[in-house]
Amino acid sequence: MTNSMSNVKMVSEIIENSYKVLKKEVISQYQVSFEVNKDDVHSILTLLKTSGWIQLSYLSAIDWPEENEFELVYIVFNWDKAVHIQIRTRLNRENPVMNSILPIFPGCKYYERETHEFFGIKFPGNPGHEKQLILEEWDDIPPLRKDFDPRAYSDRKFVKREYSNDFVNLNGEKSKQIAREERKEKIIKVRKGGRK
Amino acid sequence: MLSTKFTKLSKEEVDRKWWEIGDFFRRNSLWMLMYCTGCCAIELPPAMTSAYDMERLGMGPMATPRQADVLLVTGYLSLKTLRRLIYTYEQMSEPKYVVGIGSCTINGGIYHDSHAVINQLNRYVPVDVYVAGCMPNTEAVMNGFVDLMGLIKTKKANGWKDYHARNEWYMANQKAALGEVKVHDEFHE
Amino acid sequence: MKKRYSMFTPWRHFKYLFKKPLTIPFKDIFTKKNADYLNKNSIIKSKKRVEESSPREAADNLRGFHTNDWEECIGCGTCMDICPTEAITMAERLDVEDVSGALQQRPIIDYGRCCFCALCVDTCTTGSLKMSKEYIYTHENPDNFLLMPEKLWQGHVVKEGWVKDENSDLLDLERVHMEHEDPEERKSSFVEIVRGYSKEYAKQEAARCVECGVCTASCPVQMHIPAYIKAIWEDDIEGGLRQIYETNPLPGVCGRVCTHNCETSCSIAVRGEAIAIRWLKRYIIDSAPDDIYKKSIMEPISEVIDAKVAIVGSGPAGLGAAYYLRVMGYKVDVYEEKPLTGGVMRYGIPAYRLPDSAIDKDIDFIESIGVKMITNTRVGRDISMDQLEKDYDAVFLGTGFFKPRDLPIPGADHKDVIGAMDFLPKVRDYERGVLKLEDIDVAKSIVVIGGGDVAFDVARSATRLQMLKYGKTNVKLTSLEDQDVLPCSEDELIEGAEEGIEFFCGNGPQEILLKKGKVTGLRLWKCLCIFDEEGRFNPEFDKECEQVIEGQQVYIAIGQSPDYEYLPKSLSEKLTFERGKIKASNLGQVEGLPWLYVGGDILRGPDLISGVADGHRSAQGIDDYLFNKAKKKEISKTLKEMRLAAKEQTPGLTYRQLGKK
Amino acid sequence: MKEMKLFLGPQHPGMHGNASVHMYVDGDIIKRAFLLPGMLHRGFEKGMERHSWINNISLIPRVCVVEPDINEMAFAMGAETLAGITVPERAHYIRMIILELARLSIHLMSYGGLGSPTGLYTLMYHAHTDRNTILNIFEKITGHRVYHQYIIPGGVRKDLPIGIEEDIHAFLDDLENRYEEYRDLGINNPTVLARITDTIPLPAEVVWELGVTGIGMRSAVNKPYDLRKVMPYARYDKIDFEVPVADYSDAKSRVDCKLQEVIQSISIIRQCLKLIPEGDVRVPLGRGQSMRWTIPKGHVYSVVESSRGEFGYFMVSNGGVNPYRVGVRGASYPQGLLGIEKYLPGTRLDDAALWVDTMGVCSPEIDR
Repeated sequence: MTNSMSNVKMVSEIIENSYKVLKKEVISQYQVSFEVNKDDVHSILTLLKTSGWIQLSYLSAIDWPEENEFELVYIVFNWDKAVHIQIRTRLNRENPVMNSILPIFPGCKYYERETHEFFGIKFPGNPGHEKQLILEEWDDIPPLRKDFDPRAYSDRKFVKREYSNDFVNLNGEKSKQIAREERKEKIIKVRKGGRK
Repeated sequence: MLSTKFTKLSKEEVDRKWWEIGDFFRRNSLWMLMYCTGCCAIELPPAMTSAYDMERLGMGPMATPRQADVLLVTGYLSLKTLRRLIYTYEQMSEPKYVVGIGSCTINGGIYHDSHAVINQLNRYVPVDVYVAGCMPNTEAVMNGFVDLMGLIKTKKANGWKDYHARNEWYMANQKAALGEVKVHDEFHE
Repeated sequence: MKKRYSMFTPWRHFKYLFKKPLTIPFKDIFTKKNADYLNKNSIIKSKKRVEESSPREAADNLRGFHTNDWEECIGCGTCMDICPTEAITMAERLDVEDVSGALQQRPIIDYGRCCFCALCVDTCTTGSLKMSKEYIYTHENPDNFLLMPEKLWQGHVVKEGWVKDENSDLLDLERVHMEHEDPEERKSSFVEIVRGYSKEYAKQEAARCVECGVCTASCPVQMHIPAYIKAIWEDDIEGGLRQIYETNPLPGVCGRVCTHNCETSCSIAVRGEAIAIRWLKRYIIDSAPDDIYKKSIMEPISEVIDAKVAIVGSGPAGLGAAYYLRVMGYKVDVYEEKPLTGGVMRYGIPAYRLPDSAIDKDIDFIESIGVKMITNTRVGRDISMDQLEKDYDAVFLGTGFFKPRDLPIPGADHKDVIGAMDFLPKVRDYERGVLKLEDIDVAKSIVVIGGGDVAFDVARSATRLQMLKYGKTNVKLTSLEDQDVLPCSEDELIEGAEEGIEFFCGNGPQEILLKKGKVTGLRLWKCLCIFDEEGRFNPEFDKECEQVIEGQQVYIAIGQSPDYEYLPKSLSEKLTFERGKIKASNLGQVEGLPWLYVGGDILRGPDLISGVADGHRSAQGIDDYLFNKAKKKEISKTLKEMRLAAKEQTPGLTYRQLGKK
Repeated sequence: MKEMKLFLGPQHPGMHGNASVHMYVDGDIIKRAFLLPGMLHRGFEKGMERHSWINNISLIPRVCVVEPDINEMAFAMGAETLAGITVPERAHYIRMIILELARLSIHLMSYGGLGSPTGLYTLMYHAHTDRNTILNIFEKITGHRVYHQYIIPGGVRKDLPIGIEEDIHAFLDDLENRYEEYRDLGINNPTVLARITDTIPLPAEVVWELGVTGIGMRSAVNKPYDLRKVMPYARYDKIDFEVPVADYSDAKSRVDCKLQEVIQSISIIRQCLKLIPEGDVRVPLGRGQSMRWTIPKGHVYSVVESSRGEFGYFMVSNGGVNPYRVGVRGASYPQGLLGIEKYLPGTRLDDAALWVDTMGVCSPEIDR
């Protein structure tokens, strides 16, 4: 495995020669990532599969709401050359659709289904991917999107316990803790110019 | 005179006696349901097998809810499990007891702000004993079992009666969390 | 040879029938209570079972239930912050003694949340929170899982389980290195010694803060220290600056020469080095460009409440009062005797600690919001007190202690016996180029009497002057206190020693030796104790233990005294003096003279930042007094909010001022 | 013939963990089968985004209950790669000891678990009792029996306690002595053999299609495809060990590989205890208190070899205090979901539990 760095180089050459790579990162001697155009993903993955990266290790997405994009990640692995390759691409967040890679990696079936469930990305070409897998009777936006707040959801649906034991001892005086908290809140406002 | 007094009291008194006898046998031969609802279940195999050997307490695992006495809720309950747990609980024959193991059953534990995990178990099914810990060691679980036996003896393990008495409250809570308690799991195939 | 297996092979396992069982006996599993139950309810009854029963003792670093030593706990709440499950909350306990460096709150733990990760233990600032070896707790009532950890677990002494060690500690106990000028180099100039943090270092240092807020209460002006440190960490200089100016109008000065009580009470300092709060504050000011001040802090104070306030003395107290009065909308005039504003900052502290640029930055801003500075005007000489009373609606006195205190020993009236407050202004003037080196009379060997910061200022300034003049130094410092209890700050002692000052601490000066009209030395007696039984200053000396130190000049820095000559007699008759200080209310209002406010050294002392606090308090007092009297009261919403904020931020008294620990 | 729907789990003695296999059977032959995951879904990936890097160390072990250490290891390795932390040498060895002990424990557990579908409880009793000893060793080292929270970015939280080597050696000796006995009880036992030979085979050519890794793959493709060998992490490159393989993957050969791995793990732990150097066990995470620990921007996928195959953490940092996204590739994801759907049909109903057991389907890591 001493030539693992040259494996990374080899992969880079394979991909960079034929496709436009938006961003390349060599993460470690066993891992390299490429950010590519959405349209190239399928042919890159096909190319990689024919070059020995036959195992789809992981498929998922990242939500970047500020850029209004989803980032799809495909991670493939070659057991003989020992390099994990991340292929990443960006999708529009408004209408996220990505053709399924089912014909290339049949193992993606459930990954894509889960990604649809948690991010709402559609994968045409993967039959039944729109069915729920992990969640049951989900009634909110896909939970791994950044704008979903699990705490608010939890507060709404599951009641927190209110203990009746009281350990507070004010000794007949006015609470200092509350005063401190109030002061803290005010000063945090000041920082953002909130008083103006 | 004596006999009339005896017959006069008999209805409740005899009932009570029978329950006491029943409780004696029940608490010395508790069958726990093998349902690993959460991660604390991993401390049950040592309790069941040679290391801690809970058969010394007269306890043993039971495969079907209809013959089991004790339902162990081992840790967190996701909504999906809660649906099935309620099914299971309602299938169990009475009297039935619930032991809540781990922090999660008390106040949500580490998953208190998760979108998928309930916080307080006793809003959905009545719980008789809680065991603290995340996860509790096997010893703590065993002690919890003996606590339960003690509670049965002192007639404090009345969760199942409470489930009847306040059934509507429990139902309402279940509904609030789950929407619908009925399991439809064909959806995913 | 292939072994033959049959379905009876497993029967070999019957051999385990005759081996020692691995099963753990009941007595190692059950608690006494449960063993008792089993004993009473099973067919086999044995007394031994109950007596011997105790659950298996857990491993040495088991993460069991928490214990918390209340003696050590300071209620900082770091455990609450780190808890991944929000299981820990702080319960207020006002029955705990209120001391500096601690908050009156203690953690309570929800065992319906706790995940036994021990992060709280590893991050505990004091090490009071520990985990025990107890791991069994069952109850039928879920309400009973909220517990307050104390030294005992459920009323029993228990063994320690997981405690933090140097590997698991999650705090950073070491201060980020600060660049100092080299002692040899700095000796020969008045260049500022502490170079200040770079952005990267400041962020690293700021990252050490745990946001407990223990420091806030011990700061005389109660600055929002955690807040502005967090702003530094998040690289938000502008936000940090705003937060600082809420409570302190002299941050550039305080960032350099404050007595930093905050660092003394810092919760990290319990086990490690305190956060460099003072230097971080300085970092904000140093790195804030001028336009940020204008853009973000300066509120438009165009309107003026129809009332005028005169401030006498432009020291920390005066400027503090001036700033907050101005923010509240008053017209403020500051009278200063000397040509430059700043008082003790400008004339009492040498430039290697506090350069003029820093003072200018702070005072310029105060001036820019509309405070009028009238320099070269001594009240009582150029303008009378009566005139002030007539012209203004209220007067604030912040004239400080500027007269050197005399030392009543033989020879003290010699011209080569010099008071600190006579010497230090000259040094500052030299630095500014007003005086030349030749104008200052510094001898080749010098003795400084005193152990406070001022004594060190004198000694170290003299060192520099000697170095410039003669190329070598000879400065001796003597004080009543022993070296380890000197009232000066620790840095001074270390840096002074680095610069070659010789110490003769623990001795009382008895006589200044003269020969042919020239000072030759100082006779010292060993000091046995400084205060008498009643706590009054009354030193005792050991005459047997005498020594003489040589020196051509003696500088006396044993404290300063006030100068009340400017007060007309009619006024001073109405004032009550107590050990040189004027008696006044908490907000500085003089009894019987509602228009007169005092602050700073002449009210409380003892340091610069307390002066600022006095100024702020007096500003509120003056506002309380004047606002209702003022004719024009319709003010805009902005000003209303600013007034409210300035009043809300009025600091309370510190622990020391309240006489607490 | 009419199809009948049967459930294996969630409440079933033969099911490990809280998951359900839906089977449509014709007689006792499975026609269609699906796994119903999600019963253990806790929203981990969301939860991790909401906690700081340091707080995450108390969440991650809970992703997989039976083998928490691989989670900690993968997470720590990922964070270290992103932050550029070099772990002290001693910590590497301690980590390997922990990981291998965990591997032993889960192999024992799953070998014992063979008892329930095949009806041989003695095996289960023995295996679980031995596993209990490992848990006690864990308690001594890490402070907790199951959720260790011990391997953290930068090293491990505490040094090994004094005298733990003897405990480990004593346990390993005992296990080694009884190894043959274990084999006799299970895999050499004609009753068990009859149950597991040739049941639910996994053809070599479909391994890639599924994406199965670990013993399932190695026993099919006959190559030492083990991440510890292929891309050695920690200090596995300094350890001499073999990867058991087979060329025909049925229940028996998978169990056989598992048992051989037990021997290898014992040898790895022994070597680690021999090679372990003195020194620090943890480097600080950088300046500042740990709640303000930030990691530079980046994407990393860090993998470790779990007992069930490649266990990966995909971690994204945006330079903040919290991870921006953490994705978990559960090792049993392929065999649990697609594997059950594709390779249970055609087998007998009673073999379904064997797939779950021998392939290692761990529901918590599928659901997260």
